Amino acid sequence: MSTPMEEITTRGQGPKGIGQNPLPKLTVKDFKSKVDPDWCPGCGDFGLLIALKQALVELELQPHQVMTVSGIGCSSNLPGYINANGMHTLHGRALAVATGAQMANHSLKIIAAGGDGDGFGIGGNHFVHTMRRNVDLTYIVMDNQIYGLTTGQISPTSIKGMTTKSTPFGSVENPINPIPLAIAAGATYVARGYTGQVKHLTALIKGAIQHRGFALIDAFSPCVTYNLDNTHDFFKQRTTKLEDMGHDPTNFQAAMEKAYMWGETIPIGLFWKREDLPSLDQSEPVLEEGGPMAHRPLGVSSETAQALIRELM
Amino acid sequence: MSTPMEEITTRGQGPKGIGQNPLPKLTVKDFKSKVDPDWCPGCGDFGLLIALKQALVELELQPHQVMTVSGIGCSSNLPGYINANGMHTLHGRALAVATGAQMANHSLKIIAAGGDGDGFGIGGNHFVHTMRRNVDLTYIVMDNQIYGLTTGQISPTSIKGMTTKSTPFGSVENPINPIPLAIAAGATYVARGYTGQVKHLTALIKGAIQHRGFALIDAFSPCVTYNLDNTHDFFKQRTTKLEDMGHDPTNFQAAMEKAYMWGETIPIGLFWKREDLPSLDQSEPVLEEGGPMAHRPLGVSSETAQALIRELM
Amino acid sequence: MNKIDLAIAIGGAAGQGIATPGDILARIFVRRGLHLNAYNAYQSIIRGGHIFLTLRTSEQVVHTYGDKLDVLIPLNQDTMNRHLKLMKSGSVVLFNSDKIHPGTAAKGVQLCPFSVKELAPKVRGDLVQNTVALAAVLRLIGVEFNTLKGILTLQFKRKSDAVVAENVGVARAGYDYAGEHFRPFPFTLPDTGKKLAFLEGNQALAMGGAAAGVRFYCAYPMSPATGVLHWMARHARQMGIMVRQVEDELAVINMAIGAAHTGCRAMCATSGGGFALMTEALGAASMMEIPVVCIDVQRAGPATGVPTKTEQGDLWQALGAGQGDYPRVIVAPTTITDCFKTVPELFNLADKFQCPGIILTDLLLSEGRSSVDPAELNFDVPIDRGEVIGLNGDVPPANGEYKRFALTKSGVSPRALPGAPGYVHVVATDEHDEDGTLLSDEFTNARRRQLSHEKRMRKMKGILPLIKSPRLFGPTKAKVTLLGWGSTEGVIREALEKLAEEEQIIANNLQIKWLVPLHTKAILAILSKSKKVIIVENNYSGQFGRYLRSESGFDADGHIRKYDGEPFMPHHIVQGVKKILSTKNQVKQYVPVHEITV
Amino acid sequence: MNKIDLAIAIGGAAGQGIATPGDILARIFVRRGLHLNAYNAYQSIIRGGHIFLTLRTSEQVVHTYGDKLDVLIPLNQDTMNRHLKLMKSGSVVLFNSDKIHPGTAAKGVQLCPFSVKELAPKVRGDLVQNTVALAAVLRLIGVEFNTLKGILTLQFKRKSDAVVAENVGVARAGYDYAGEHFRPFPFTLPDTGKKLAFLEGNQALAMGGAAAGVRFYCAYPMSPATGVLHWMARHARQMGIMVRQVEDELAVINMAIGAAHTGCRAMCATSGGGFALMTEALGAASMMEIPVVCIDVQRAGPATGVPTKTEQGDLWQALGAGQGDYPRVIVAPTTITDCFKTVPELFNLADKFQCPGIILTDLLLSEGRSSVDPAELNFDVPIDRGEVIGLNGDVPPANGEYKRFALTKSGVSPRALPGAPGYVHVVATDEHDEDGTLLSDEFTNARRRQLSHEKRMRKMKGILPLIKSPRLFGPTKAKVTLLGWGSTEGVIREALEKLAEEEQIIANNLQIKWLVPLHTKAILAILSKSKKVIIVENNYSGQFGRYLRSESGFDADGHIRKYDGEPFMPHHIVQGVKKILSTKNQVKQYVPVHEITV
Ligand SMILES: Cc1ncc(C[n+]2csc(CCOP(=O)(O)OP(=O)(O)O)c2C)c(N)n1
Ligand SMILES: Cc1ncc(C[n+]2csc(CCOP(=O)(O)OP(=O)(O)O)c2C)c(N)n1
Ligand code: SF4
Ligand code: SF4
Ligand SMILES: [Mg+2]
Ligand SMILES: [Mg+2]
Repeated sequence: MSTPMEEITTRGQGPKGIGQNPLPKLTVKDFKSKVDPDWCPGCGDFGLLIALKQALVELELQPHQVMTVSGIGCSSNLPGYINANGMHTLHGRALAVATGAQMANHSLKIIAAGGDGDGFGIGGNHFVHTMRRNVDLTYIVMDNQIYGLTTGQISPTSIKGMTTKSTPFGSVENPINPIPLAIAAGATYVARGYTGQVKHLTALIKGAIQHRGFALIDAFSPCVTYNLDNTHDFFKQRTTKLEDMGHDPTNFQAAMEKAYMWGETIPIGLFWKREDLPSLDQSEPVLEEGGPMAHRPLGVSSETAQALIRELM
Repeated sequence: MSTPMEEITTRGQGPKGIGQNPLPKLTVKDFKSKVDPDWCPGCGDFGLLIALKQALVELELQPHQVMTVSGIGCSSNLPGYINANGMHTLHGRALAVATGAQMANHSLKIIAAGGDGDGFGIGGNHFVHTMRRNVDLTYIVMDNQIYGLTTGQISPTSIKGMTTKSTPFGSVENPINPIPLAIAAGATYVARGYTGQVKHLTALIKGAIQHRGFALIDAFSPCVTYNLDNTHDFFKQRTTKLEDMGHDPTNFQAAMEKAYMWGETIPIGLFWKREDLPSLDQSEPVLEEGGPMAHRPLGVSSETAQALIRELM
Repeated sequence: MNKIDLAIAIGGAAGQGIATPGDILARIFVRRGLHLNAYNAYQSIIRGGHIFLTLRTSEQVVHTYGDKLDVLIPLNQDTMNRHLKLMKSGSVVLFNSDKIHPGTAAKGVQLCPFSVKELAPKVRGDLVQNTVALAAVLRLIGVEFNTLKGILTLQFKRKSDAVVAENVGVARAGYDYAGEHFRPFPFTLPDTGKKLAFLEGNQALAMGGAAAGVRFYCAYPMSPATGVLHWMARHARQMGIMVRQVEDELAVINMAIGAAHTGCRAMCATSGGGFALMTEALGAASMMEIPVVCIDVQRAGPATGVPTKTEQGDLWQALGAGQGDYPRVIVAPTTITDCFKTVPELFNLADKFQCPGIILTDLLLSEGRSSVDPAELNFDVPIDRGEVIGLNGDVPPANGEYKRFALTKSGVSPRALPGAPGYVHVVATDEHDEDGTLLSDEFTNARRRQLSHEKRMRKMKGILPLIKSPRLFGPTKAKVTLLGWGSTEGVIREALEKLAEEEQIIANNLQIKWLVPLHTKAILAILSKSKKVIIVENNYSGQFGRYLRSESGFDADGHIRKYDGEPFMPHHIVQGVKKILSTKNQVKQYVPVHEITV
Repeated sequence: MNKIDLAIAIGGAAGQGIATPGDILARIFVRRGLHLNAYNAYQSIIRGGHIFLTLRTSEQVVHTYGDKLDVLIPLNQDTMNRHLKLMKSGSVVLFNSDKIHPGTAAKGVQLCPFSVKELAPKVRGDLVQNTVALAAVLRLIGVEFNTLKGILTLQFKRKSDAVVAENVGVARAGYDYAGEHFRPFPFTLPDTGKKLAFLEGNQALAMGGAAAGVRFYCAYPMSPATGVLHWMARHARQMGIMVRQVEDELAVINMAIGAAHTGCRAMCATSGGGFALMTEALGAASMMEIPVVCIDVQRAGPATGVPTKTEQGDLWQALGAGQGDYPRVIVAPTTITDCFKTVPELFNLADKFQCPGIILTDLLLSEGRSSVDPAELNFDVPIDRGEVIGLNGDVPPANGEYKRFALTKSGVSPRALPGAPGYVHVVATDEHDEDGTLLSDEFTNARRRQLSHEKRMRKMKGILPLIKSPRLFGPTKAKVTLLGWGSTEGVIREALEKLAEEEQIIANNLQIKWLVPLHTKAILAILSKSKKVIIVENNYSGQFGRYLRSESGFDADGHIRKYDGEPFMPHHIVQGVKKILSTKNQVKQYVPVHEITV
């Protein structure tokens, strides 16, 4: 089957034209979807959605060049709220689906997105392995430290002692800290944002999309309905930009130290970045030439067929 | 149902009698099983089996006080090769089953064991979450950096470039490093052993069993049949004891540094240990009194029943 | 004097506080000994959208939320627009005229506007209209104000006397206003004198677990099963149940198996998607011969489907759960009360036969609510742990001689728990011999494998006689038998009454609860006497009809199916039966169209 | 002159190098144009235990490894002890008398001891006996030495001329020794002049994928499906196929879905346990209308079961895969060659109907080997991607107007791929409307849900006419019809011959390949003409029999089932048919006991 888009790209770059795109310049409005988000008024996810659209505009990406991939959750409804290709997959499976799509068509800019439960809970194994493989994806977790869509139970990032419908006497479990975990698992771009700081978040997302490899953005995205501990106020008072702390994202030790800071100041920004590791599509020999798998013709030449049969004789 | 064993224990201690057991002193022979291991001659797993039996003997544990829980793999055949209770569960599920068993009967000493594929591959999500919960388990991974039982494919710890049946042109994926991952995920006892060093390994296992909380032992256990890169020679030449390197297992930074050492010297020993975090069973309010769940009588008092019904009126 | 049959609906957006007035009405009804059935049509949305709660009450048992509405309380314009057209003569519509405009109603519908601005000028907040409407409706059905006053006082006294006063004041105003301006119903709400309780299906399942002696419950949240987790979590300390929320459903079922192996009664609940992830482990539990109970609360599928809508779509998933053949029990409770009773029954079977038990309910049962005679909630149930040996006193066999999987006639091998001295043993998911030795590697042996497989499967023969065989409900001499399974019992039985009264069609009902093993002989014996058989089920492909045929070859005369996410309403079945029985149009299958857009 | 029918078995422990002589014999046979069927009975053990490879050859097609052995080559005492008793008059046993002692053989069995010490005093290593035995057997069936010499030279020249010389020397010694001391067979191995090829089922599936244009293959290793991964990995570069080994089967199926959505043909293979983990995602693929092909190579279950043994035990798992009802195709190839042909057929259906396709094979087919006429391996197959729009040239609809899930008569909606300008769209596992808008939250709508569900399910009607309906094999006028599915075709057809020759029972065979949708009418039409119908299947509970009855109500006269892990041997079926047909003992079901302990 022939290619569905003009710009067949060679491996290495994304779709022809980050920064030099022949197609019309777009505005945030162009990324507006038919339906409006049905998130609760005040939900942190609104901030993320704005930041994401803004980042796409600033990168001069067209809706058809982008695909969002999500799981299930309030946050995972995102693909329906942005005018771009999207896959709203099963709970926990976003990164697996996104990996398949990215490796099959690396000319698409794929943005995986979802919740803390979706990504760190049921999706935890894909999370770890997608990071170690350094798949060229941007992964945005709208981390509200709660299961929102299921009306409020603890998530892997819920703080110890938190009372929810599933922990009426307070959670007794230690939460996961996604930042050190991501660094240890091999992610090459590890950032934390806060949806109350849209400009800062936009910059992190732009950096993530431009990064060749796996980029995690753990975005605090308060659930105003079910998480009464980690509210907008909570984060407004505490979040501090790593840039302002003079942090060097290429310094492993510093990254780990900052990652464990939690209390009066909670750092947001880029913790860790390395560019020496190729992304999985860059390392995959089959992609050395021929363009995206999805654009390649089907069928086997008779020479190849004969060769295969000869093996059997 | 009344208790199946004399020593109902209160939470906090393991089975009555580590070190002060009224029952007969045992020897390694007492832990010999009916069938002999069918591992290949020279398989690293033999060394692990000896070390484990030795540790149990030295801790004066009785076969009925111990339960091994494994998944599927050559290494996961271990429960059949030791005279103790055992559960040979599904591929990847050992830690989930072990957590259920430990929380339901914390008077059992539960040793989860299996392979790198079982634990870090398909079992990866349970691995991460069992560690963050600090479940009181000893988890021994016989890490041969290969899928043995399925006759030789890459595992999550296979080195980049390794050629196997599933990577005839060499693996292009970055391996997982279980030590930093375990530390970042919240394990409270993180060690690495080598099955060619049985005495050293025995000490690590003893420490792990005595540790209250989640203890990981990532044990190099060469697959002499399918892994021709990471052989006994390979490890004999490189493994160096952390003790001899003056490492302090309570120093986080040092632990991380040592964890990433790989090359001419590969450290083995105890990387990281913290005792300030309670184990999950210690934090679980329902276990504050009444002993192991498994030993508690069934049935509901009529007062309680009345109270429950009153809620509905 | 004929009995009352009153249906009240409250509709609005998520977050408009529909639950509270609903609960208050429900309590008032059951405390007067009136029966109740409530169904809440809602959406997978936290704020906004449309929620529609229907409460139906009567002196006699009410099986469903019924076909007609007597009172509509729209809390927003959207609700008014969606539902007014369905209101019939004699019914009442109560609404806040400050914000909501009625539109044209059918003749005889009493429109009852009230102005919150006027009735409670000083009180702020959207919830005021709920209180006014609640008070007004109580006035119209002749409930004395003190009842409401008492409840409001109890509810708000935590906050402050001022809040109590404010709410009681608002209620009073609404109550009096209704008295002066609206025509009351021609009855006053009776009091049978025998208080009832009410509960939701998920509560019934959780309480059934408590009654069965569940000591370990773990779950991963999933609608519409999460209610079981919530009840368990709330009562964990009081009941001495270990309750864990874990990383995914793979962990859920495997943890439950680990706990069950140590001797706890262990249970978990999920919906279809989570159940899909548990299927491999169910086979493993059966292979290791560990009793565990797993609940699948079905919702509209496939995949994520419609999380807040009901369906009976997972029967074949349960039948085909996991690779290979293995013994297990599958049961579908038929009412909310039956949910409570089924759990201990199933645990006894699971323990006796050392195999997994699967419960199939659905959103309709699990999130629906109904009244129950407190006497029916008997926690003092028989407990049978089966053949458990190695307890204190038993003399262990010579070390190593214990055969956990001894080949027995019944297929059940005496079970020792880990920790019992002298009974040390290993259980495995690989095929194994009597003593647990693997038959998958060095000792592979076709003959031994065959014997072990047959030993396990023999259990199914022992289970059948221990489960009740289904009984026909209604007149034996009937024109048609409505055959259903699980949650449709209520609506089918109400349809029987309607068919008799409105259509003069005498029908009876055979409702199947125990699905695996199936009392095929008994079922065929009953159906062979039926003139016609119509299968009623809440899915697209007729999953039960196909299953019954696979077991018996039985072919029904007609099928009534619904798969739009909403439960059957009695008239849907009545229409279906008429269509199928009428000789004119030779339809074999009828699919109703749900009239209400919720 | 009558045809030869020669069966040679080589047995020993894992690691004794049975594969190599097996391959050499197989190559010699097919290069002479002889047909071949080979089955390797092995264990889940890497060293030690017992492996037993049977190769059977003839001028005519051989369906199975047969019932009798002509040559036994035991490489250790254990093998001799297990199998000697089964050797019949006229057969030959070749063994290394240095280590192995024969025990008593039946009359007429030619015991052929040879001493490696004497024949190759200077050569070290256990593999020598294999070479000697191989040479000796070739001598006894009249294969000229040069054939072997050529193969050995090719095989060892990589190492060194010395190694070549050594091996050829050893072979020569064995060849000559056999000539002097053993009685040869009364024939010399013929050469039909028409070279054949041979392959294993997993290779056939992988090559079928390549022929279909698979561009993305991912897997998690699982016996007995791993062979597909191995072939794909070996040929990834040559064929331009992206091959990934990933973290688990959840990742496998979901990655395949992601890849398929971008337009690749994507495939994966696993066994029952891995398939259990994929079931939720199969429903999701169907909901998102993404074509993907998934292979379940069945092995003996439940749970981990017996990983190296065969079974047809996952049919109901496939039928019940995932929650809810959804369109999909399920097919069970009947021969190794059919594995190759089925994959492109299924991909065309999956693409045309935008739904998942499931292939059920088993260890017998997937790890068994057979000869094939190279002409049958046609890679130039028709490719139909179905209604794909938005390719270069298509004018896109006004932005946002593209309806990915348009309600069509066929249920198939024109599909655009992500990346096509103007065709931007979202696919979801939640129920959704024509344009992809979710019907699960704000816009929940029972009517729209019903329409979307019906649209998807309509596809099943379109698939049926496109798949071949099964045809009766053998004489129409027969005493009994043997009804099977998938991999049992070969053994059933050989049983037909035996029944006719040895028992004068005329039987025919109806073999079902396409399971979902099922050609129920055509099947009933055929079976209605049969005097008696016996269903033959390789599982405990008669999974196909129950499925057929669920679709048709059809009840068979008898059942022949086997579930010990070993495949049927022709005589098992012959015995079963006799037992069931004999009026004396009224057995309805026959379960053979596998005589050989492997
Ligand atoms: C297999 C499976 N299990 C459980 C669910 C139910 N479920 C839907 S969303 C969700 C978690 C939501 O939390 P999160 O991912 O943090 O997203 P949020 O709603 O907080 O944005 C769960 C448990 C499901 N859909 N599928
Ligand atoms: C769900 C499932 N998928 C795949 C398999 C096949 N399988 C058995 S063992 C194994 C991996 C073995 O590797 P490892 O865990 O490292 O153990 P080792 O044999 O190397 O000791 C696999 C993939 C399985 N049994 N179950
Ligand atoms: S429930 Fe929480 S996460 Fe969900 S939409 Fe509302 S605020 Fe956002
Ligand atoms: S294959 Fe490897 S891991 Fe398995 S037993 Fe042999 S040496 Fe050990
Ligand atoms: Mg969340
Ligand atoms: Mg391994």
